[in-house]
Amino acid sequence: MDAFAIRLENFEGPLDLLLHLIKKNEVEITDIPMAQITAQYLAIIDAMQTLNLDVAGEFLLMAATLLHIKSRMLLPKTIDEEETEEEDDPRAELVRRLLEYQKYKEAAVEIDQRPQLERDLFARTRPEPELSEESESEFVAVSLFDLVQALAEVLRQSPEPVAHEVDVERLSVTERITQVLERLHGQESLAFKELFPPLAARSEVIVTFLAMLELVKMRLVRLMQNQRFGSIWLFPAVAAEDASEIDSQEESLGYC
Amino acid sequence: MDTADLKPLVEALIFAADGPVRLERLVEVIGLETEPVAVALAELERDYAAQRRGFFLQQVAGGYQLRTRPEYADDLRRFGRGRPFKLTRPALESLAIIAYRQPVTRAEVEYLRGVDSGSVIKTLLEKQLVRILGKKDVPGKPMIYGTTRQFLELFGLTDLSALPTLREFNELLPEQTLATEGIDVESPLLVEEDAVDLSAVPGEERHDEQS
Amino acid sequence: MDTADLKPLVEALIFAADGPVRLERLVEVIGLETEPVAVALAELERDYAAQRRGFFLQQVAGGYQLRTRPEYADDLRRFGRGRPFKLTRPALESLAIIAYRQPVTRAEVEYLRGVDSGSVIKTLLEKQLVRILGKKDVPGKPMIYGTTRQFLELFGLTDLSALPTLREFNELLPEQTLATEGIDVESPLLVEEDAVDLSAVPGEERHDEQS
Repeated sequence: MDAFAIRLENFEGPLDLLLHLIKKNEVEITDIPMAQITAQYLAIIDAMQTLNLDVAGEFLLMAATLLHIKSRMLLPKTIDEEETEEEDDPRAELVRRLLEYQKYKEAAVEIDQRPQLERDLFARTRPEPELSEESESEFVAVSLFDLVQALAEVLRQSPEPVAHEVDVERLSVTERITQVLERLHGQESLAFKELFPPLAARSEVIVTFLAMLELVKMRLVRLMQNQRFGSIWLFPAVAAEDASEIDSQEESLGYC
Repeated sequence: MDTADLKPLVEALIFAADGPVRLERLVEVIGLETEPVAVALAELERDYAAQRRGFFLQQVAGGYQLRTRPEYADDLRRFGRGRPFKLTRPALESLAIIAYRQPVTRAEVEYLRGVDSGSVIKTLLEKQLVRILGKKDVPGKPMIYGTTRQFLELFGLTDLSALPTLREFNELLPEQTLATEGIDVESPLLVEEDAVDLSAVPGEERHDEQS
Repeated sequence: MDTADLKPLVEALIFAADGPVRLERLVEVIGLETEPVAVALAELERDYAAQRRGFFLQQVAGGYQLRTRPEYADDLRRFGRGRPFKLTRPALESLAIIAYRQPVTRAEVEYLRGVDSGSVIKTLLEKQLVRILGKKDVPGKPMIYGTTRQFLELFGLTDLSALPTLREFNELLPEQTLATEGIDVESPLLVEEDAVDLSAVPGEERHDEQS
């Protein structure tokens, strides 16, 4: 057969390819001629490998399975085994899997043929102003996947944990607070990025960050972020006398 | 308030909503008994089916939503609407397996398809057609997946029992192709001509009972 | 195409549009002369005025738009208020951190997010998705936070161990590797037992789910 007429990427996987071969050979799925089908299957895989095309592991695994079934069918049967031929047919599991796979392949086609929203049917996209008045537009729906993804994104962007460095850097945090305040003096705002040179050492970023947190805690600085992942901006916050209230705050930032 | 007064109010609420609206929600907002609201809704649905209009009232995901008729899909696409989900064959197959067999693990999907399905499941999660239902109480505690409300909305299904019946085969079927190009204008509208059985307004999705 | 055919098509286009639709745009999409489209539009407008419906065809900003009738404004506002519970992106991020790293202080949340999170945590407390577990036994005695039973219900989790681990999440995403440094990817919970002063939570059990 012409192996080149078949392209592996046209098949979902080995089960799909096998279904195709069984159809093409017009044989019964419940009585697959293993030698014939296995030979054709292997010829296709070989052809692909000769062409240096990547053959996914699943296709190779199925090749091994087919060879195994074929060899088991060559073994002589005892009389007992013939009586229970149905269950002992080495092909039984493969046939079951093929029929099961075909069932869902068919169901996928049927589902796809249903009138689909935004393909065949259209609903309104613009909510009524009467409705949106009540809720902020930034609201998003949440799923468990969203939750994990949110965490993953935070972690991807966040610096490494520094729990053990805090004490070591205590002094320089205090120094850095003074420096930040000096930089901020007389300015309307300051980008967090501007607080250190490009390629600043990791410890320097951390110290600056801690200084910033301290300043927030002391209410000397407010932090704003443009958008979700926009850059962070520092704003000189309230009058100095407000800072005296800090001790009465029940919450602490935990960096003292 | 009689049915003639209720119908336009129900219609306004469904029109303004940003998704399918359940009967219970309509009853709650309108502040009347279920019965008159259900009657108004059923009449509205009948009106839409009988009149020649650009859109119709579809029962979907346990609620009601106005949607354009499928015969106008081409015009609407020309109009610039239409951001169809590009579902590939692997995605559709995995989605079908998850829809019919939920709650299902990734390993089960992969066994049935015979191929690694991690990235396909991730795509389905991102498109919010599939969600994590929790973990299976077996060694290794694998995650289990099920379909979402968005899945029902996308394919215009009232609930999971409205999925096409899975056929059991003992033989091979002729080759089928996916209807991803163009639309099937022949396909009937999903409007049920008979009066709606409102007592059957579906509850939650099937997996809730299974968990 | 006669007016009877054009009317539902024009209606479908206006229905699905993002904003008011001009006559010229309709003509362009439908691909006919201006005259028949204008006639269909005028008839549609007359129909809406004559029929008792929840919405009507309004001429605004040089175009046509379907709008709900003003007399239903109160009902619509009531409808909008009771919409399903949703979380903002910052709230979701903070909730994720608290869920996975509990017991956690506000400073830790802010450190990871890189932004002030006080008001977000307050919102989560108000929505009862997060609760105060006690105070951390370190200088300053900062409050420590954890998730609530309502959190589990919102995400359909039986207990905290049903949270997907980052490793499981990563396995679905072969093309990306996440910054999991310092995070125990095996376990969804990062409970530092010794760091928590449990005696500071009188009468309150910590999550039974954690044991």
